[in-house]
Amino acid sequence: MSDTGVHEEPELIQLLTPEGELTGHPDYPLEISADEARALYRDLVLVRRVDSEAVSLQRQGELGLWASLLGQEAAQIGSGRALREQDMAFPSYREHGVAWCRGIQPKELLGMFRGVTNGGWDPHEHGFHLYTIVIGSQALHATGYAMGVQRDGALGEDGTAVISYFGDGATSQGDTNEAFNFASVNNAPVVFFCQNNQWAISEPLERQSRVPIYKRAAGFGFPGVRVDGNDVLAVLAVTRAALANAREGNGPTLVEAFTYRMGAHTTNDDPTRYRASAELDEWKAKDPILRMRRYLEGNGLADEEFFASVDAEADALGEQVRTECRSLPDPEPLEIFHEVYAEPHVHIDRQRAEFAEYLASFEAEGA
Amino acid sequence: MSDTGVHEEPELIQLLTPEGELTGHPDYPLEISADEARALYRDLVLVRRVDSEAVSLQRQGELGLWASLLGQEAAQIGSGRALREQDMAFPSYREHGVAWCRGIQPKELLGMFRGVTNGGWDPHEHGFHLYTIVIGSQALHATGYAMGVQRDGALGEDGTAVISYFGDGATSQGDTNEAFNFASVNNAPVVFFCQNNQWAISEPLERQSRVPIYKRAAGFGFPGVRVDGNDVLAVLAVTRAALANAREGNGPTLVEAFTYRMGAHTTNDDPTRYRASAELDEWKAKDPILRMRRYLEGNGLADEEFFASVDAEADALGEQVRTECRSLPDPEPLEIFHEVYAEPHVHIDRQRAEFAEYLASFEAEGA
Amino acid sequence: MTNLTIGKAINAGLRAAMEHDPKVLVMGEDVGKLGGVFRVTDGLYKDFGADRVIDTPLAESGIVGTAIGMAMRGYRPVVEIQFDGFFFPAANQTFTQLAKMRRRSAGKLSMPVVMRIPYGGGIGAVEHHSESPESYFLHTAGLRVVSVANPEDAYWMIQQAIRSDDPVIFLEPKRRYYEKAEVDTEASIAEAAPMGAARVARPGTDVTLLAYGPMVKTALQAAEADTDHSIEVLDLRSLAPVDYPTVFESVRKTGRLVVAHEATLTGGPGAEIAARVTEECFYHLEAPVIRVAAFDTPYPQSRLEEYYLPDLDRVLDGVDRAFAY
Amino acid sequence: MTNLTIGKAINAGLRAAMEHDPKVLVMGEDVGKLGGVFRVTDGLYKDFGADRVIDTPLAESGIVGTAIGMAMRGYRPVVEIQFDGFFFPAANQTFTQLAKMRRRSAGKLSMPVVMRIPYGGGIGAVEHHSESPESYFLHTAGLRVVSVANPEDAYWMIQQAIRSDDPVIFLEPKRRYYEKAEVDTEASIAEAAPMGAARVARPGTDVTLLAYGPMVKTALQAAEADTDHSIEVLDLRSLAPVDYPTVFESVRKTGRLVVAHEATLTGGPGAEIAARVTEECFYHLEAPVIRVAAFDTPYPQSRLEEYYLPDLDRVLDGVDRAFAY
Ligand SMILES: Cc1ncc(C[n+]2csc(CCOP(=O)(O)OP(=O)(O)O)c2C)c(N)n1
Ligand SMILES: Cc1ncc(C[n+]2csc(CCOP(=O)(O)OP(=O)(O)O)c2C)c(N)n1
Ligand SMILES: [Mg+2]
Ligand SMILES: [Mg+2]
Repeated sequence: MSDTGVHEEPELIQLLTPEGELTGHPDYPLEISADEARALYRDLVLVRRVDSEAVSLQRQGELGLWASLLGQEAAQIGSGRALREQDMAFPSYREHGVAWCRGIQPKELLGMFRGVTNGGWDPHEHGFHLYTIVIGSQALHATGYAMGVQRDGALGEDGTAVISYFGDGATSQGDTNEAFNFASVNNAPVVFFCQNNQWAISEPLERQSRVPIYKRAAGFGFPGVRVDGNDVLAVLAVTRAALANAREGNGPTLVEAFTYRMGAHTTNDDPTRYRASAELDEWKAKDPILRMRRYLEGNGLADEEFFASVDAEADALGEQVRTECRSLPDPEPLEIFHEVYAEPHVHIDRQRAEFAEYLASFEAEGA
Repeated sequence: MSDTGVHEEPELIQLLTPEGELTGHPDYPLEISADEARALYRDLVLVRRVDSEAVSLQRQGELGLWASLLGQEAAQIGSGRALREQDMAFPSYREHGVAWCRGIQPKELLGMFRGVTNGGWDPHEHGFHLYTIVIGSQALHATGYAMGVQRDGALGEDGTAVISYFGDGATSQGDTNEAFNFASVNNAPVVFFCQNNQWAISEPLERQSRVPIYKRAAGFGFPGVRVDGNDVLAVLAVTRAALANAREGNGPTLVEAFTYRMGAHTTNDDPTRYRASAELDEWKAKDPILRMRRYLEGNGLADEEFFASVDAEADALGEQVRTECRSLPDPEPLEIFHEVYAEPHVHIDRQRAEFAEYLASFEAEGA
Repeated sequence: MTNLTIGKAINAGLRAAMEHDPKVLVMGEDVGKLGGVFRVTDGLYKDFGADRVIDTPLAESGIVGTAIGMAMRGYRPVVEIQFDGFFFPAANQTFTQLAKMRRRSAGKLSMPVVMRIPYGGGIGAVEHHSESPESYFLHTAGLRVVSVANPEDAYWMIQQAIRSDDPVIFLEPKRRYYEKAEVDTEASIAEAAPMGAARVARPGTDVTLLAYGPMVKTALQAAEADTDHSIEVLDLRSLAPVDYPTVFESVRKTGRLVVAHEATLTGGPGAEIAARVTEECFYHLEAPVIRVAAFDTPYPQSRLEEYYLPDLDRVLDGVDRAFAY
Repeated sequence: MTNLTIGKAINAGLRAAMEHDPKVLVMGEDVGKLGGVFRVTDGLYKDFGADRVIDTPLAESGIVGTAIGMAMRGYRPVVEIQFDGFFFPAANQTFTQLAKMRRRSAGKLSMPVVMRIPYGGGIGAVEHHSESPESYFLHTAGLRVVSVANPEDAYWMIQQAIRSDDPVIFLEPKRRYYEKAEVDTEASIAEAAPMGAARVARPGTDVTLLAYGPMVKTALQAAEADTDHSIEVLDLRSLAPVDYPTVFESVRKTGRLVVAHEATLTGGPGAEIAARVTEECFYHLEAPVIRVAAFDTPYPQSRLEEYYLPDLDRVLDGVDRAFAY
């Protein structure tokens, strides 16, 4: 057989070791100022706080569900900060860190998991699509959007790039593979960003693929790269390069961010049923925040005061998230009928009217 | 980027040049007797004749449609003859040559295109599933069947292998890619046999993939190989090796048979609308039958008498096909209700009874 | 006035829409150089180029999924599904994404996507080429579903569908593609009958015979053939939403309703229409609503389709049944 | 007698089926070690191993497509679709392949595949986790569709479904998974009520209230609450085919029918039932068949589901409407 499918251990692009040592990478030079490094650290800490608050809020019954990003902060902040304003991101349902980078307020995310909206933000305003729950679907939306960008002639150095997020499990879905193919044959300006967090609920990576995920790209005719997903600098550099490549008309790239889901799949899940705690311990040593802190400390880029101020900011943000969540107003019953159609729809209008009358009949009774 | 997706010109496994010279290939040694070589030639000629008769029958209004295999005889006979009795093949809708190898009578195929059946043969009896028209669907059936073979413990040297046929266009379909993945992670004993005939109706290969199709396999973690699909010996050797590999528990292989659809997509199609005749001329020089004839002649493996006898046999077969086609009985109207369900179904039984009564009312009127 | 077939009228309508709005795109399998297997997109590739007439990879989910993305970028994609039976790989993108996107986004995203589907039987085809999947669509909130029965509607309704900011499933009666009639292509779209309105195709007084798409012609033939009853034929045109005022008015006048369609009986469009009409016209009905539909079996091999599909005789039998009460 | 929840009863039924026939397999996402997100396959992986309890890749079309292949090889796969809303990627394999395979092959191939789907709303979930897709299935010829409403049926019907040589869509009312009752698991399957039979869940004389799956409990509560009318509650159990003799008998007795379901109104199961009942019981009906269903909108964000789903009040309102004629 001309191609055996057996590969050497894949290269993992890393700029920062777990010990916080900046090693750099010849293919991904990254110039980063102290300010920028501190800003990334701050992002990491704040999104982790939003996330842990949300987990608590769910436990308190304030949210129906929450999908925690714990452990994936660097993958999300690194890629999110690589985006430019005009770019468009298509998230899955766990991209709270990317949302943060795109200026989505935490309460908007909470609103969805509380059940007061299906995601209340304006995707156009933020360059951030709504969360997509049906696995894989958004990879095609991203590709189509990118084909639109091509048609707008919005490529070039200041052009628009598109990014689609999904998990390791999602790579098994037909839609994801169709998206790879549509993007490839159309040379669409889209980056496929796979957060390989090693698990799809209870199923380990081996149930989804028997080779590293980034290898999938070559079979569709475009480059794939595996980056240390717990290294925010490496993710930033690799994603930036992939976006630049897309922007300049060189087509798609698959970025596999090698990371770990440190929490449960969602607040409904109990990972002790299917995975060993030793695995978690191993990954704790690679924690994305710790690593960045070591880097800042080790290179004298931040002092205790800085870290204390970030922690204080996190506390305040946590407080804000709790308050905002609790005060999210419930939707009005008649909102059921809102925006089902863009144009008048006799049938929906009538159902709405009848239901309004029905509801009013209770008020009348009550009065 | 660690993998650029840019590849050198792919190797094409070939044992027999278009001029009929046997070159052999180090990875695919093939011992073939004169008898076997003549038998393959005979197969090629006879299935081409069945095919051309079917095209004529369609023109005469005897068939609703026909999907011609013209040009793909070697890909089908080579792979079909590589199968063992216990093996199971999952065809698309153009595999008349494989059907031939599996002992399906031409009239069974004609019956489907005439509209008297949806494919009348017993898939179990022939190790040949019914034709599947919804592109890509059968690749999953083949994979599931192969997973069943695994569970039966029917692997090993005398074990069972499964083969799934599909076209270049089908590689774009989500189902085909899901099949690659299911087969890979389960290490299922299935060979994916893609006849890349360069066209999916009017769409050239470039609309389906920007890299050679066999490369897709590596991205899913199993071997892929491109074989000269107009070289019956190469196809036989390569498919045999892939089947043996599957049989012995080494999992799937993707075989890309590089060939050409010399006719229209189906009898409904008009290829002059979308492709240049020069392309056809080029491929005529690589005709699978001509090549085999040159080989037999050049090596003194067959004489004029043999070729004349095959031609005579083809004439007789053509005659038989015409006669059998014309005498295929129309199904009874009440067959509409047959075998919709395995077990009694009150609703269908009632519809059948009412329709029988309705039909009888006309006879009564007529009488 | 131009004499056009239904197929050519859709083609002319697509052309008019593309000329009118540069954001209109056509995409699907073989829609480019070939002009589609039914030639409905004939000539568009030549005149509008590969950027606006896109030959896609062979993947229906991919087609609808990328169309959604293009709509988000401000385009108005007209997607062709090559045959009814090949819609199903796109079911997820259609039902969970396209149909729900507007409400999911609280109106921030519009989905002006038209999905053209040649549908229905009667052309002697092999399996999966003769399906009538309209029930799956009309049960799905967020979609509009229309079907056309004549060249005039074909020409205008495709343009109306494209101008709609809602996703529209546009069902083309493939066995009627070659039916011809005069179309005033110079008229203004503003004057065309609205896409959502049913049409009295032939007035009558004794019984209402409701059909859409390919069955409208059969219904008209039935009205012609039945010399015992004055049959009012309604061409539904829009299956979701249904123009019930027009339907109720007719049924209240005639007191009897027969619904004919090629979709299978159980859970077919006739079920919903029967339920609604019975609810609203309960005291006007002299007989239950009679449904004439395909049997509840898979579409059979083509040599049986003449028995499977409701034909003139079965429609007339349905009318007779309505008078048996 | 064992006290079982609906979820545990299905689990016990699956176990019994796997013990009874080594060809029975369970497959789906997370059905192995985790035991499924609702724990319905809990313990099966441990006791039957990875060859019979298969954690599949995350791809519904792949799950159903490979199950078809396994059925061809003589296995009896029980497929789990994790949530109702994730059925749609498998629509092609289900509708064009699974449902049609037997007739396509003129009976040479059987498809003893069960597709288990936790369905319906009321659990405060995010989008796509509360759908009621039963109409898509019951309109598709070749499938059988059932739903269960109590532990007894859950235990026996899953076993009956697995023994059936037809593909069965097995709809599990997820918000009722934790409802408990006694089940005689020692009884014989031969004595269990047949999978296709409707059941009079509570006898009555004034109006028939028909429900299935999650709405049966609501219907029983309505019967209890309505002291003005004697409500006969029917638990449909099988949605395709429907046990019409039982339905007609009840309606002919009461003269009124209310159908309640969580599926959206238009083209929902109630439409077909209303149409059929009106056809067959035309002169017995004192009022049109009243349907109480979800609105024709996408399933809303969970804070609205109490308004969206037909609840006790809406069912009672439906009953009142039936008496307004
Ligand atoms: C089409 C579909 N099938 C099943 C599910 C249920 N589900 C939700 S998340 C999940 C696992 C996803 O794994 P992965 O893609 O790795 O993303 P992760 O959750 O690890 O971020 C599953 C099976 C779904 N949302 N969509
Ligand atoms: C899902 C689906 N979509 C569309 C079609 C219509 N169709 C029939 S054959 C064909 C092209 C297939 O091309 P390829 O896979 O290369 O096979 P070939 O016909 O060349 O043998 C298309 C689009 C189909 N049969 N199934
Ligand atoms: Mg994951
Ligand atoms: Mg081809």
